[in-house]
Amino acid sequence: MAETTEPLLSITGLRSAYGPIEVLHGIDLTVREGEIVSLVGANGAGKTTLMRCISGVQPIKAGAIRLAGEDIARRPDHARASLGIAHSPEGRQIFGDLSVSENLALGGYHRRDALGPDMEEVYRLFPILRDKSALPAGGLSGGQQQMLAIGRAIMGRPRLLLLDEPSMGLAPVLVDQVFAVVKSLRDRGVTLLMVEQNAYAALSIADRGYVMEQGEITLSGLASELIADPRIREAYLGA
Amino acid sequence: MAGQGTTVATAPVETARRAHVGNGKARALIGPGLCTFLIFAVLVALGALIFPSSYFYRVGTLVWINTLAVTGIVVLLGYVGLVSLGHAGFFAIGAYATAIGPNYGIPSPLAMAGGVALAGLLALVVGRPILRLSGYYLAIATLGLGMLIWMVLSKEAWLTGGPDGMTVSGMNARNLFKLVGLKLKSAEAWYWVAGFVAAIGAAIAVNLANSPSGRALRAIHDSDVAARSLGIDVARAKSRAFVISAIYAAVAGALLALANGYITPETGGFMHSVEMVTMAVLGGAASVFGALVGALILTALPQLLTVFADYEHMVLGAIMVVTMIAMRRGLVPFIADLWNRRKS
Amino acid sequence: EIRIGASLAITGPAAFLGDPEAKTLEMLVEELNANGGINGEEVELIVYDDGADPNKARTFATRLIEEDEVVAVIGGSSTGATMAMAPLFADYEIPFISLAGAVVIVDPVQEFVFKTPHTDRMACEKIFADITARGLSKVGLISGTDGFGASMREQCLDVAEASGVEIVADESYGATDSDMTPQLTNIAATDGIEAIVNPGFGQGPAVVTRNYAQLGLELPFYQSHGVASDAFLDLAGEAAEGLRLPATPLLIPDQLAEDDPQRQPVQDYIAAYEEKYGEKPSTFGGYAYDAFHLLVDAIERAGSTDPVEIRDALEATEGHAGVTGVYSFTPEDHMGLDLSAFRILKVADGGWKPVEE
Amino acid sequence: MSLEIDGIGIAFGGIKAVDGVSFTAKPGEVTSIIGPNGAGKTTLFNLVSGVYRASSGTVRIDGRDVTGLPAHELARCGMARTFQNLQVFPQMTALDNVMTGCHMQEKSNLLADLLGLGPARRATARSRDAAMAALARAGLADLAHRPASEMSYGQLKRLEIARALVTGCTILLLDEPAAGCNAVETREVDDLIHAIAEEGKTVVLIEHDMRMVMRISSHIVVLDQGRKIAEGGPEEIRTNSQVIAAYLGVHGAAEAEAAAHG
Amino acid sequence: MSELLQFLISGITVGAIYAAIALGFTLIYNASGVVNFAQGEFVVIGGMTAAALIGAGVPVWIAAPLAVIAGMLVGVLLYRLAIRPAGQAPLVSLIIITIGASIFLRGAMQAVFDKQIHRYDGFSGDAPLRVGGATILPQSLWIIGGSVAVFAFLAWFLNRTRAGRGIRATASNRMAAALVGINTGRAMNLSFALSAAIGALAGVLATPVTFTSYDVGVLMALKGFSATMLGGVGSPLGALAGGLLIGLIEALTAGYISSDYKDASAFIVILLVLFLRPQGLFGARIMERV
Ligand SMILES: Nc1ncnc2c1ncn2[C@@H]1O[C@H](COP(=O)(O)OP(=O)(O)OP(=O)(O)O)[C@@H](O)[C@H]1O
Ligand SMILES: Nc1ncnc2c1ncn2[C@@H]1O[C@H](COP(=O)(O)OP(=O)(O)OP(=O)(O)O)[C@@H](O)[C@H]1O
Ligand SMILES: CC(C)C[C@H](N)C(=O)O
Ligand SMILES: [Mg+2]
Ligand SMILES: [Mg+2]
Repeated sequence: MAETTEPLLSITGLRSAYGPIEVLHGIDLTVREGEIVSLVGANGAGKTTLMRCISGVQPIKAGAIRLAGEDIARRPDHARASLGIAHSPEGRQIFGDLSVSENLALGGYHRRDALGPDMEEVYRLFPILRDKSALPAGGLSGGQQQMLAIGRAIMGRPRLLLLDEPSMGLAPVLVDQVFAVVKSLRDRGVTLLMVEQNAYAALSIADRGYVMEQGEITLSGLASELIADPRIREAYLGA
Repeated sequence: MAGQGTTVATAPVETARRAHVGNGKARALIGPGLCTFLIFAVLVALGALIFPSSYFYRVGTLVWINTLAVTGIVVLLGYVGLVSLGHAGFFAIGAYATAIGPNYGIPSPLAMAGGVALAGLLALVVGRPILRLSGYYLAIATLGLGMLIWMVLSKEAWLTGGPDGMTVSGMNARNLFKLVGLKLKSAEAWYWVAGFVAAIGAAIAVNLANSPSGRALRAIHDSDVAARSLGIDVARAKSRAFVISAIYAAVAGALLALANGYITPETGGFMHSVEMVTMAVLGGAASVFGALVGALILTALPQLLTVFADYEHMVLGAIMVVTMIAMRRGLVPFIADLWNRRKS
Repeated sequence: EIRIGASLAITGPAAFLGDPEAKTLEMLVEELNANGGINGEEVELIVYDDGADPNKARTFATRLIEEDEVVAVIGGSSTGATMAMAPLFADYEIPFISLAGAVVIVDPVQEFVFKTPHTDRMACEKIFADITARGLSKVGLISGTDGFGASMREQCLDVAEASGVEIVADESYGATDSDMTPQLTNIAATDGIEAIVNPGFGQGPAVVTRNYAQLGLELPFYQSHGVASDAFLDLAGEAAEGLRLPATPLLIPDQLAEDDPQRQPVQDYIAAYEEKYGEKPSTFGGYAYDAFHLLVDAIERAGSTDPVEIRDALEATEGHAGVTGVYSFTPEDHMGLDLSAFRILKVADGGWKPVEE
Repeated sequence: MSLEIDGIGIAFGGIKAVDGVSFTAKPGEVTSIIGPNGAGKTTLFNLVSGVYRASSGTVRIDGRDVTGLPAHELARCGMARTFQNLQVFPQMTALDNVMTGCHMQEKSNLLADLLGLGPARRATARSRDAAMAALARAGLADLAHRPASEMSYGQLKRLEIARALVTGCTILLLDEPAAGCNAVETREVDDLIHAIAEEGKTVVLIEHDMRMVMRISSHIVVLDQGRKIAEGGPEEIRTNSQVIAAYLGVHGAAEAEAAAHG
Repeated sequence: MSELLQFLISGITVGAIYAAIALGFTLIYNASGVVNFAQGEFVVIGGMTAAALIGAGVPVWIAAPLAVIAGMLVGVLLYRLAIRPAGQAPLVSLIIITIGASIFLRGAMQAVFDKQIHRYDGFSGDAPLRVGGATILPQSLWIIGGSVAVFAFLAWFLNRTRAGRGIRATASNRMAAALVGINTGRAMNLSFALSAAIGALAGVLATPVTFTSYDVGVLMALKGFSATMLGGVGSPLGALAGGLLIGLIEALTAGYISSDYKDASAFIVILLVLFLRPQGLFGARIMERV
C-alpha cells in the first residue's frame, strides 16, 4: 500500500522497559488519519505498554513517536491530551472518589469550549452514567466504570483515541454498542488504535491490524487479511 | 491507585526481603533466622573489635537498642503496612516499668518482664479497636495513644518523677559478665547485651517474614479483602503484629532504661515515635537490615554532625531528604537492587 | 591546654536557656585565652548541643569524658539532661557544674555534681515570704507542665504549707499553650483568692501575663526566676506592669549599691555580652557565667588540671561573687547560694525595680 | 458442597443493588450468573463471600446457615473467590501470592513461626510445592518468582485463580475470570474451570463471555437490576426473550448460539 | 455564665489557629495524598518573617503580605527540591521527606532568624473588647476571620475552579490525571504554594496572641494534624470543624474539668470519634470495590 498522506501516528523503533526489564523491543507501527487499527496479542505481549508509551505515561528508552509528523516522544504526558490524544486505559483508572460527572468533565480538562453537548452525548451512549452522575465513580460496577473510562476519553474530543480493551467487562449488548460507537467515531473523523481480546470483533471493524508477540510486532496487514490468516485464527481467534 | 489517599503504602517487601540475607545457600542450609542472627552477631563483634573507647560502646549500645525497637516497626509497618506514631509509648512503658519496679522492691529482671508484658497487654487491648482504622487515621489514633501514655508519665510525678524523669536503680550488665568471670566496663557490658538482644530480635523478625504467619501479614499489607477471602483472620493477624511490635519496643525501652540509669517521659514522646518510624523507612521499612541501617544512621549521624554545630539540623534534614529522594524505598532495598542488577 | 566540656540545650524546647549559655561560655573562653588562659595554659571549650534530650546529653557527656578528655563539664541546661549525666561523673571522677534549677540535683549531694542557679525551692521560699509579708494567705497557682514548672510547683506546695499559705487553686498549662484564659478565669473565680503565682519558664508565663491583663485581673501576681530576663518584658509588654518575681542582680545592674560585691561581675558581664552579641544577656547566661568563673577559679586555686583536685578546690570555694549571687560551697552544699542573693523585683514603668523589704 | 442462597439482598444509598435473589449451586456443576452491567452480580458475590453484610436473606452451605459469617470464616467453610477488580498482592511474587492461598492448611502456630521451628518450615515447604503446582496449572510456572506488580492484567487474572485453587476450597466463586483473555486464552481458562468442577467442586461463575458461559454452565441465573429475572439451563436462557432483550442483544445471542453449536 | 463565654472565646480563638493549619494540610493532601509534616514550619516562617520585618520598622500591612509570600516561596521550593524529585516514591517515603524538610527548615530558621521568642502588636491594638462579661482580644477576631476566609476560599477553589478540580483529580489518580491533560506537577506546585501561604498566614495572624519561635512548628503540625484527622482528611469543612472542636475541647476541659488533662481529653475525643466514624467527622467513606 502506498503512503498517500502523512500518517497520523507513526512509531518507529520504540523500546520501553520497566526498570531493567525491556518489554518493547523496537516497535514500528503506523495509524493513518481516519483509520481503525486493531492490536492483538497474548497476555503479557506488551500491548498495554505500547499504548501507555503513546499517551506518555510510560517512559520510552529509544525510538520515535510522531503525531502528524511531529515527534512527541519528549512531550510530557499531560501535553499529549491537548495534542489530541485520548486514552481509555487498561484497568479503567477512573477517579474513584470524584463523582461520575466530574470524571467526565475532567476528560475535557484541556478543552476551553463548552463540555455540555459532549457530556449529553456520553450520557446518551451510556444512560446508566446519567443516573449515577452525582455518585462517586468508585461505587460503580466494573462494567459501568468501563463505560465511564470510555466516555471520559470521548470527552477529550481526541484526534487519536487509544482504547485498551474497551469491551472488557461489558455485557454483550454493550459490547455491540461499543463497537458501534467506535465505528461512528471513526465516521466523525476520529482515528482509533484499539487493543482488543475480542479479536474477531475488533478486526471485523478495523481497517488494519497488528499482531504483537513478546514485545515485537510479528504480523501486520489489512484486517480482513488477518482475520483470514490461519495463524491468527489458531492463535487468537480460537477457530 | 496513586493517591487513593487513605492507605499509606510502604516500600515493596519483596525486593527488600530478597536482600534479607545475601547468601542464598547459607540461608537454605541453616534457615533464614539463624543466618540473620549470625550476621548480626558478627556485626556486634566487629564493633567491639574496632571501638577505641567507652564512648563508642555507648553509641553502639544505642544503635542496637534502636535497631531492636525499629525491628518492631519493621514488623508493623514493613510487613503489614500499618503506621504507628505512638510506638514510643510502648517503649516508655518498658522503660518506666524497669525503673519503677525496684522502687517497690521488684527486682529489675522481673520489672522488665512485667513492663514488656504490660506493653503487650495494652497493645492487645487497644489494638482491636484502633486497628480497624487505616492509613493516616491509624497514625493519629496511635499518636493519640502514645500521647496519652506520655501525659500520664509526665503528670503522675509520684510514680514517675514527672517531666524531669527518674533514676533507674538496679541491674548492671557488668555483673552479668562477672558471673562468668569477665570484667567489663559497664558501657561495654551493655553493648554486648544490647547487641545480643537485637540479634535475637532480628532473627525472630526474619523467621516471621518467612513463615506462614508472615506471609499472611504481608498479604494484608497488599490487600485486606483478598487476605480475608483466603481465610486469614485479618483483625487477629493485625493485632498480633501490633502486640509483637509493642513488645519489641518495650524490650528496647527496658534495655535503654537500664543502660542509661535515668529516663524521662520524652522516651515516650511524639518525637521519639517519629524517630523510630523515620529510622525504619530510611533503612527500608520492610527489612530488619533496614532497621539496623536506619538506626545506625540516625543514631550516629548526630554524633558526626556536631562539627557543623549551628547547621547540624539543616544537614541532618538535608541528608534525610536526599536519601529518600535517591533511594525511594530506603537504603537497604536500594542497595539490594543494585546488587541484584549487577548479578543478573 | 585545658579542656572544658559542655552539653547544653542549644536547640530544641529549651533553646532559650542553652543558647545564651553557650554564647556566654564561648565569649568567656575567648576572653580568658586573650588574657593568657589559666596559669598560662590555653583553655579549649568543647560544646555539644543535646537539645535538652537526656539520652543525648548522656552520650555527649560520655564523649566529653572519654574522647575529648575534658577536666570538667558544664551543663545540662535542663534538670532532665543534668540528672541523666550526673551518675557518669562519679564513675569517672570528673567535676560537673549544672545550670539547671531543680533541687534534686544537689539534694542529696553527689560528690562531683555542683550547680549555679538557685533552686526552685528557694524561689518559692522567696515568693511566699513576700506574700506573707504582704499579709496575703490564699494563693492560686498556675504552673507550666514542663520540668521546671512541675518541679517548682511541687516545691511551692510544700513551702506554702510551711509558711501557712493556703493554695486555693492549682491550675496548669502546657509549655507551648497559647491561651490560658480558662485557667485564669477559674483562679479568679475561686473564693477568697488573694494572689497568683506562676511557676514556669519560656513563653508560657508571658502568655499567662497577657491573659491576666486581658481578663482585667488585679490580684498580686508573681512570676518565677524562670522569666527573669528583659526578653520577658518585651513579650509581656504592659501587661507585666506591677508583677513581682525573685531574681538575680543581673536585671538591675544600675541599681546595685556601690559596695555590692556583685556589682562588678554583673556590669562586666552585661558590657561584654552586649558588645559581643548586640543583645542583653539573660539570667540563664548568667548561670553559665558563674559556672565558668567558679571552675576557672577552682583550677587556678588547685594549681593542677587533675579533675579530682579541681573538684576539691571547687568544693572549697568561699565567697565567690558571681552574677547570680555569692557562692560558698561546702561538702553539704553544692549550690552554695543563700536567699540573700535572690531579690524580689517588680515591674514598674517597663523596667525592673527592687521591692523595698 | 452445595451453596444455597435464599432471598438475599442489600441496598446502597436506597438503591437495591441485590434484591431477594435465591438459587442453589450444586457440587460438580458450574452455575453461572449473568446479567447487564450493574445488575448486582459482583455485589451478590460480595454478599455470599462475606465482604458485605446482607440486609436480608440467608446463605447456606450444605444446609448449614453461614449468613453473616466474616469472610475469613467463610473461607474456612471452604469458600474461595476471585475478584473482578484484581486483588492480588502486588508486592509479593507470584509464588508467594499463591502460597498465601495455602494459609488455611498451614498448621503451624505463631511461636513456631517466630522461632523458625520445624512445623513452620515444613508448612512453608509444603505450601511451596502446592503453589508451584497450581501456578503450573494456571500456566504461570515461569513467572513464579516475578513480583505480581510486574505482571500483565491477563496474567494476574490467572494468578487469582491459582491462588483460589490452592485454598482447597469446595466452593469457588469466579468473577469474570476470562476478562482480558483472548479467545484462545479463554478456552484455557474454560478447560481449567471445567476440570475444577469435574473434581466435584461447586463453581459459581460470573462472566460476560457468552461462549464460555454456554459451553460450561449446567445452570444459569440471570440478574437484572438486582433481581433474578430468569434461571435455567443454557438452552433455556439463550432463547429467553427477556434475557435477550435485557442482556444478550444480537451479538450475545449469536455468540451463545455459536457456543451451543460449536 | 460569663465564664462559659470566656472559655468559648478561648476555645474558638485557639481552635481557629488549629483550623488554619489543618486547612493547609488539607490542600496538600488533596493534591498528593501526602500529609505534609513540614506544614508547621510554614506557620513559623510566616510568624518569624513578620516579626523580623515589624521589628525592623516595616509597617504591619506591608510586613504581613511579605511574610505570606515568603512562606509561599518556601512552599514552592519544598515542592521543587524535595517532593518532585522523589517522583512516585511510596507514600511513607514522601512523609519522611516532609519530616526531613521540617528538620531542615527548623535548622534554617534558627540560622536565618534566632532562637528567641517573638511577638508583635495585634493588628487592631491589644485592648481587650468586652462581650457580655467576657473579654476578647481584637486579634482573636482577626484569627477567626482569617480561618473562616481561608475555609471559604478553599471550599470554592477546590470545587468550583478548574485548577481546583485538577488538584483533586491529581490526588485521586495521578496517572489518569495526566491522561486527561492535567499537568500534575503544576497542580502539586500550586497546592504546595497555596498551602504554604495558608500556613504562613496562620502564623502572621496568630503571633500577636501565641508568640512564635523557630521551633514551634512541631507543635503546630501536631495540633493541625489532629484537627485534620478529627474532621476527616481532605475535607475543608472537616479541617475547620476539627480545629474548632479541638480548641473548644481544650478550653472547656481546662475550664470545667482539669487543666492537667486538657490535651488528653482532646486525644480521647479523637479516639472516640474515630472508633465510631473511622473516616473522621466529615471525611468521605473510603470505598473500595472489589
Ligand atoms: N509495572 C510493571 N513492571 C514490570 N514489568 C511489567 C509491568 N507491567 C507489565 N510488565 C511486564 O511487561 C510485559 C508486557 O505487559 P503488558 O501489560 O504491556 O502486556 P499486555 O500485552 O497488555 O498483556 P494483557 O493482555 O495481559 O493485558 C509483561 O511481561 C509484564 O509481565
Ligand atoms: N459499594 C457500593 N457503593 C455504592 N453502590 C454500589 C456499591 N457496590 C455496588 N454498587 C451498585 O450496585 C449495583 C450493582 O453493582 P455490581 O458491581 O454488583 O454489578 P455487576 O452486576 O457486577 O456489574 P458488572 O457486570 O458491570 O461488573 C451498581 O449499580 C453499583 O453502582
Ligand atoms: C530558670 C532556670 C533555673 C531553669 C533551669 N535551667 C532549669 O531548666 O531547670
Ligand atoms: Mg494489557
Ligand atoms: Mg461485576
